[in-house]
Amino acid sequence: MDRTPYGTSSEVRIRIGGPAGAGIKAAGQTLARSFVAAGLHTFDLTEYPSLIKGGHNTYHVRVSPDVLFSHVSPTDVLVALDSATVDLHAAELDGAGAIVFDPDDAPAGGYAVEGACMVEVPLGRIVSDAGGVQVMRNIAALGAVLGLMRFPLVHLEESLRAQFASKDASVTAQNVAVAAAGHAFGQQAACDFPVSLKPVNDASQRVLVDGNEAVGLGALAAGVGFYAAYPMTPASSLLHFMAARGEDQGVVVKHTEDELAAMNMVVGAAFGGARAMCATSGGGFSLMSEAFGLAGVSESAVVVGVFTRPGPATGMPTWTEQSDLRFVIHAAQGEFPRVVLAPGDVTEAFDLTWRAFNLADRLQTPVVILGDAYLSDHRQSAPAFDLAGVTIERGELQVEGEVQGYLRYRETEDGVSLRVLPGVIGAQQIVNSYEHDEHGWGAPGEDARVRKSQNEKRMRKLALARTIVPPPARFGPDDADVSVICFGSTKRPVLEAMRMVGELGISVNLLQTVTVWPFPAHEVTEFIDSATRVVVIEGDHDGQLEGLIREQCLREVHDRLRRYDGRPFAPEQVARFLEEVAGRD
Amino acid sequence: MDRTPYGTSSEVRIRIGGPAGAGIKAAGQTLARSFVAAGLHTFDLTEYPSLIKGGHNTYHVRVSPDVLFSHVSPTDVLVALDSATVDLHAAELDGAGAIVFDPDDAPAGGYAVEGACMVEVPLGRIVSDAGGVQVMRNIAALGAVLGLMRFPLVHLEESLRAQFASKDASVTAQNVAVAAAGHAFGQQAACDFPVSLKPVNDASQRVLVDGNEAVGLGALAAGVGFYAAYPMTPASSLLHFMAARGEDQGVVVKHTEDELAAMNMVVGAAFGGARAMCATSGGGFSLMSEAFGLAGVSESAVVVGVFTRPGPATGMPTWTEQSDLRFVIHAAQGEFPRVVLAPGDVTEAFDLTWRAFNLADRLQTPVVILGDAYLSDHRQSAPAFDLAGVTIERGELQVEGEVQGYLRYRETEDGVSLRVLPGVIGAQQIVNSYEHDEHGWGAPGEDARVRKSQNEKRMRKLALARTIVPPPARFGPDDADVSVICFGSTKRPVLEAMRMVGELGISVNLLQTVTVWPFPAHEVTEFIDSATRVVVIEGDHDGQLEGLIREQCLREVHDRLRRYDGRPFAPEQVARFLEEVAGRD
Amino acid sequence: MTEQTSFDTPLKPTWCPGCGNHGMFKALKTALTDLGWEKHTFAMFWGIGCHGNGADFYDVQGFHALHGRSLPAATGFALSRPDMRTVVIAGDGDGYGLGLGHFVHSVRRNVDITYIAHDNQTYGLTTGQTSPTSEHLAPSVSTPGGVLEQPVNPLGLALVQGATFVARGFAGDVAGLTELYRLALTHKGFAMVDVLQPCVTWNKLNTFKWFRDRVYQLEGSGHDPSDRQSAVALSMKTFREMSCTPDECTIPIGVFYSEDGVPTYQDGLPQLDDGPLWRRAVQPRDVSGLIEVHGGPR
Amino acid sequence: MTEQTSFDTPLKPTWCPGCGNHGMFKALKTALTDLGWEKHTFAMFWGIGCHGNGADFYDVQGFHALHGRSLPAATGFALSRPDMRTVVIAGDGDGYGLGLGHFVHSVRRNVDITYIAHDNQTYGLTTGQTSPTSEHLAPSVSTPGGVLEQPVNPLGLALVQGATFVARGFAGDVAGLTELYRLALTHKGFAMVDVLQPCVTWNKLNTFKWFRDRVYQLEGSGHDPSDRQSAVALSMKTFREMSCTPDECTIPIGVFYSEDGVPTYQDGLPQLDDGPLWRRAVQPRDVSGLIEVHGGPR
Ligand SMILES: Cc1ncc(C[n+]2csc(CCOP(=O)(O)OP(=O)(O)O)c2C)c(N)n1
Ligand SMILES: Cc1ncc(C[n+]2csc(CCOP(=O)(O)OP(=O)(O)O)c2C)c(N)n1
Ligand code: SF4
Ligand code: SF4
Ligand SMILES: [Mg+2]
Ligand SMILES: [Mg+2]
Repeated sequence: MDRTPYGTSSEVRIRIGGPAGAGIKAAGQTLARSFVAAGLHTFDLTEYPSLIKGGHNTYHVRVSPDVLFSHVSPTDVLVALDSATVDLHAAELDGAGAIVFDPDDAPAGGYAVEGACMVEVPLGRIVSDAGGVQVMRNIAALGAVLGLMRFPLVHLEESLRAQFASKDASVTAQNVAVAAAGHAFGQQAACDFPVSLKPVNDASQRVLVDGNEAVGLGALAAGVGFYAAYPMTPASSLLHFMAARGEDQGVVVKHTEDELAAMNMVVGAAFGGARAMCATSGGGFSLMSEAFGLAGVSESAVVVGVFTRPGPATGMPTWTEQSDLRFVIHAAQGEFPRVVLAPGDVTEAFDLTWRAFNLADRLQTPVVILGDAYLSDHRQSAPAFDLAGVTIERGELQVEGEVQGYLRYRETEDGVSLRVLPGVIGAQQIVNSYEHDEHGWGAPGEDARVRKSQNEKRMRKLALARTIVPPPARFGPDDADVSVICFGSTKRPVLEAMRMVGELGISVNLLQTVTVWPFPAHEVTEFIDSATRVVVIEGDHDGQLEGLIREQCLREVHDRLRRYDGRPFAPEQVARFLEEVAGRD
Repeated sequence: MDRTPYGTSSEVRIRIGGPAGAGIKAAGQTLARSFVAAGLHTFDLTEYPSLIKGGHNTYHVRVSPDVLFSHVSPTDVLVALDSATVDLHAAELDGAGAIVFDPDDAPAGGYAVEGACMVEVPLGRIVSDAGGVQVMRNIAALGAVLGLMRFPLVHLEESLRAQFASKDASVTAQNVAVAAAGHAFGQQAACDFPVSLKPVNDASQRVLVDGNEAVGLGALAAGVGFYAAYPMTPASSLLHFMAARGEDQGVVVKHTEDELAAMNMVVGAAFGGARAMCATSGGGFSLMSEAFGLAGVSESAVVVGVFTRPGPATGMPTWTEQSDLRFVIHAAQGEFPRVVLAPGDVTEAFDLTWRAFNLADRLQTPVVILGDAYLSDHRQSAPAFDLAGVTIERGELQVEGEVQGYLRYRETEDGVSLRVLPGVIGAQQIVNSYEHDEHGWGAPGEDARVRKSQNEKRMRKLALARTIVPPPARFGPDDADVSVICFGSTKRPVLEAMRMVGELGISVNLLQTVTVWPFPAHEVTEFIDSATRVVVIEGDHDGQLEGLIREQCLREVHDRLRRYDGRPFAPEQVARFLEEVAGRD
Repeated sequence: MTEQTSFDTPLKPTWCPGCGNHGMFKALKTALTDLGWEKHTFAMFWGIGCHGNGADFYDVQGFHALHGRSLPAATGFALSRPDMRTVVIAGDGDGYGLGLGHFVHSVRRNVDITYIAHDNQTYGLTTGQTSPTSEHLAPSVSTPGGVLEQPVNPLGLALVQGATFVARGFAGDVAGLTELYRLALTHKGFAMVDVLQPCVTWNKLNTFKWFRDRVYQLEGSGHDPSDRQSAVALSMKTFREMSCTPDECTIPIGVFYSEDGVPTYQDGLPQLDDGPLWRRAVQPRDVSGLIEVHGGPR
Repeated sequence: MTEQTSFDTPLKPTWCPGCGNHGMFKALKTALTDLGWEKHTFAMFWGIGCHGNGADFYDVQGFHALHGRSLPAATGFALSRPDMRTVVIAGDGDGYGLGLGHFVHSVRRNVDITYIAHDNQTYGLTTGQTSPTSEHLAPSVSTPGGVLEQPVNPLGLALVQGATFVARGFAGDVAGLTELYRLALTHKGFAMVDVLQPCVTWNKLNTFKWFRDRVYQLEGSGHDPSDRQSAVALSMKTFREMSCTPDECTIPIGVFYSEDGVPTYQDGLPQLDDGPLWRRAVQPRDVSGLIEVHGGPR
């Protein structure tokens, strides 16, 4: 466990642990929702092995009146729904904080934890008294946590009412009763609690979502009409999100027989003019890669979510990594223009997703949203999404009417040809997986000149892409002791670490390559050239981002931090690294 | 058509053209075989569209007493089996040389070609007179070509006898008669033929093979036991080659239902201890990529041939390109060690293939043989393969007996663990697509430390690979006016071009990256640093090799030549480029 | 603007002279013309193979998909374009090898698509390798010792998966084939026509003559196309005995099974009630009701 | 050295309490023990899913393959190790969704493999999405409005493709299942056992009780397991009517079809006559006879 010297003075960190199947994540999310409803910020982290039951699950949440960028390692309140939780996590308390537990779970003689304030709550009995079922023990525990923190119960009550709105009224009543009883028990505890959190009344508008929900909302806002997927952790929850809303929102959501079907269906739906998307993890993307290339050569506007988990092959389904970067940039035989966007948090996940559809339509080529389990799975409070900012730009597209002398792949200056949908009178065309001529016919595409000019036509769209893709994001001062380059969700612990080392007087700035392809070589080169010490922080073994920087910018960096054990960077780990780099002569 | 100032004084270039289905390639290969049997060198190039019939096919062959590196553009004798051949190719003769044609094919009024010597041969009539079928017209034409060249008929006769050995004796007799009649006609022609070729009696031992045959022989020599493939141009002929020999050679050759099955079967066969291989083109490799990663994480010794054709997607099935370089280096989710070998000619195709099996076994990881249609399809005379040099190194492998306390993925210094095959008593193990512990169990693989150390263990094999993979090949003087870097089959036209510009007094040297992964960064950097002007020549649009050089060596090159119209580089084109670069201040 | 009525493009078919594909080409163009299908009312999809080369020859609104993947591409289209019809042209290698999973899943989906297989029992385009429907023990360049597998039984597979229209045609019977196409094109639901298509270049066993000696019309033979079980039996008989002599066995062509009124996949999608799905992307969708917003002015 | 006889590893099964996988685990260990199969005489392959988690629990020589690809991996093994037997454990999502093509092709190959499907009609490991065998119209997180497809009929597919051993088991009948396993393991050729395996966590419809109310043993029911046609009919009846009430229908378990003496794929490979194929790679193969050498001293 990380012991951190970095100040985290105004926040409370709660960990709930228990056996798989005990509803740990749902309980945690209910708690987080209560805090956000009370005007606070939260960031949660759920860890679970790739097993349904029998494994140990935990949910960790930070709560603070300040904006939070990432998870952190320490815990202030440990909620133990089994004794394993105490064994595994008591050390995180580091001699302070509280443990909420059910004496019935504890070993004979009780837990031997030093320093922590032990809060005995008869969770099982509370549930039985309220006539509830044992899975409600976690609700009692939530009440106890709030009581212990001297935090009002009302927001939790509201959260429970919302959560069980569709269930029988008695279920809600039982849950509320159980929470209240837990609250009362917690209030009796006389722990010397370091931080006192209070509801904030004038809080700005905010949402509590995970990355997949943010992507799903972005896709819906963008007018997605067809979504196809084969379940694969950590992308499955996006399928569930879309499936739950498909009928109401007029989206055809197809759980396909495999990932090959998903990607090919999406290309077919794009041919029909629907805004079409699929999402998967790296393994599914491997199976999609041929059809991904099909989208490239056929100039199909499709959006593909690739949410990385550690590989290779089945790898570590429920953990995180950033190791698919080069794969998505080079996937599929041959060469074609593509755009790869890597959101770093839920706000970017929403924005980049709707923008991805515009880019795909304007460029008539596949756009990848490259995420990872750390982005997909964990909820974070964030400013309410800018719904009014969403635009729909479908580029060169004719959906109705008629056309004459139509050439699907007409060679143009910027490489983009007018797309006329099937159904338009006169729109005879062959959208083709073969190389082809301007009409789309395959045989003439074998001519060397036709091949060359169609190949160049497609590639010109990459030049166009450079002018319209989102630029890198910059954080921190212009001049800094250490300059960081990262992509995707690693942005989160880096920002958190920047705050941590900032308190020690170390200045750090950050360039996040929001678009990773086409690579923003110009901006990255400038950033490196104006920096004192540049480090690359990325969640892989091989240094794929660093390789891109070397290739595209011909620049060496000062140092690097990589992680490839399935876990996201802890901000404390990043802070230590930055401190160390800053301290070098 | 290229008009070349470069000297090619001692050779004859013959092109046979006709409709698809007329047996152009077979006829050409018979002719080439005759010349090689006569002690000469040949290099052929077959071009055909992706159609069975109805397209225009041509076969081009160079014949010379000197070693030949590649095809060239000009033609001295054009054999026209239809009038389209004259229309399309007469310009190659550039006002000299001869056209062999059947007057029955010619338009009314005959062909209007200036300068060429028109050799009328009544091919159809010759065939009818001999009682043969019309597809034999090409044999009559071969005879005529030899007659025209005043070249003896005997080697062609022998070739025909060998080719039809399995057929009815009357078929052979007819073919021989037809060839003789053609020869007589050719001899009557009074063309002013520039080069006089004679059989060479003391020629060294040589073979006449294409790249796929060379790969197949290499695999057989290496003791391949299992070969699986789904047909895909240009890899299909390797499947045919293996299938034809499978039963005799004790190789199970499986035409599978798809490429996913092929790759997964190969991994399964490797688990059983067979030397196992599959081959395909880029599209099939897309479908294989998930299982390719499986080979990586499960530490399976497999060999995969990827023979590129122009992409993306279906692309241009019967043409060539080098655009899958980065794809094979980065294919599949996650990170794992792999070796990518890129043979530049048939000799290397043989050598690198058997070596690939040794590397796969010693490293217990997938090894790719990256070729292309230009290597796969065209026959070249080459020194007889060094069969005595073939070795079998199976690395850390126990095939029989028993074992105790076995750990399939034991962590070792160089990352290689003892492989004990199923069937050995006590060899319980799980070869796993999940991350795993030393035994191979998946659940413990989710532990951060286990993941990290297994990941690093696998990656250490890449360091080992660097010490045992074939080094780059160097050609030409140490100091040169222009220094070229290339990989794979582009070596051929570059070597030919070096000879061409050498005659103009321009010195060129070449570094061929035989192993493209792990990239020979050290040697390439040294080469660049000691060169005057470095150029990269590669058959793609994006400059993938140049990108690797930039990434791995942090070096910029002086200039570049790329080709991406489906055709291999013509040596004349390369020579012009080298001349131009050498002439710069 | 009136549409051109010919379904020919300027590109002449490059299929080998005598190939069964020519008859299939003719039959389909005739069926489309007979039915009066205008070119903007349907889309065609092809896999990769000789059959797929047809993409250059039909003047339509079409999509030349990947080898083995025409069905999923067509399904994506069909499920987003309720205003159009969808026709898929597949090969036996393409559709029953690589694409077999998609085929079976499409059947059980009863997606409203017409599926035509050019079943030449060989890989035509890639020079005559064994195909999934090659005869048991037939030799080829990829299986010189003969295919060890039983051939795929596409009709049987479809039938046991609840297919609603299953037919077999013969490229040598253009009139009968045209009629089968008409039925398939107008069937609501997944309609498959497996067409025996002699490949004159590579398949020297299953020639026009070979088929002519064996085929008979199901119509009038007493077969009841509403009887799924006997259709299955028929499919199994022929699939196991194709290499038999004309005396030993015959090959039925015509409609094996046809059932009306089974809901299609599209019928289960109210999302399609108001037309093509590109209509969803005219204005940004208002998602404010889909996300809970906390705090701020209410 | 004598082999350890227990098939348990130190890792305790993590399947949910009450899951049908426990009974299947027990039945297979018992069958292996009863048959006296030593651990070095067979290899086991798993797909990815809850079923596949068993790879950690059986102490064997095994291979935990990709999702949906256990059959091809196992086939590669089986075709290069004639000295060993091969057992494949698949899931319904794994084997009949993603892997459906491999399944059908393996059947027609009659490759000598025992194939056991943990058919829980759901994606257990990935939290309960629809599977290819989910009931028509059953809702799930991936199909909240209900599955629009007909379920896959794995037994029917196998039967029309010429399968030589087709059985259905029930995880709640461990004794019967053990017997089916014994038969399948000793069958020469592709032997499939589709096992109804209640998933107590996600599948709230097809529970132990639900099955107990419906299953009946084929043995003694008058079914003739050498009659392929009636086996097909049986498979179709049950596959289309599974959601019916116990009065309306029953679900047969036991051997649907069994046929001995059909050559296996391996039987067609003389390459395997002299044992495992690693023997080919002991010495370099002499290929001098395979390549024509011109010129030089003869
Ligand atoms: C993924 C992939 N694998 C292989 C190929 C090569 N290929 C093209 S067509 C074909 C087989 C053609 O056979 P079939 O589908 O029966 O069509 P036919 O030519 O007989 O009409 C193959 C193997 C390909 N294009 N893509
Ligand atoms: C290519 C690929 N796609 C998706 C997944 C994710 N995945 C793992 S198991 C599974 C489904 C499991 O269902 P089933 O095969 O029925 O097994 P069960 O868990 O029910 O035993 C999925 C979709 C994967 N591992 N690989
Ligand atoms: S190869 Fe066969 S299928 Fe292809 S066009 Fe020729 S005859 Fe027809
Ligand atoms: S989720 Fe279902 S199938 Fe998986 S272990 Fe639990 S009960 Fe069994
Ligand atoms: Mg075919
Ligand atoms: Mg399942």
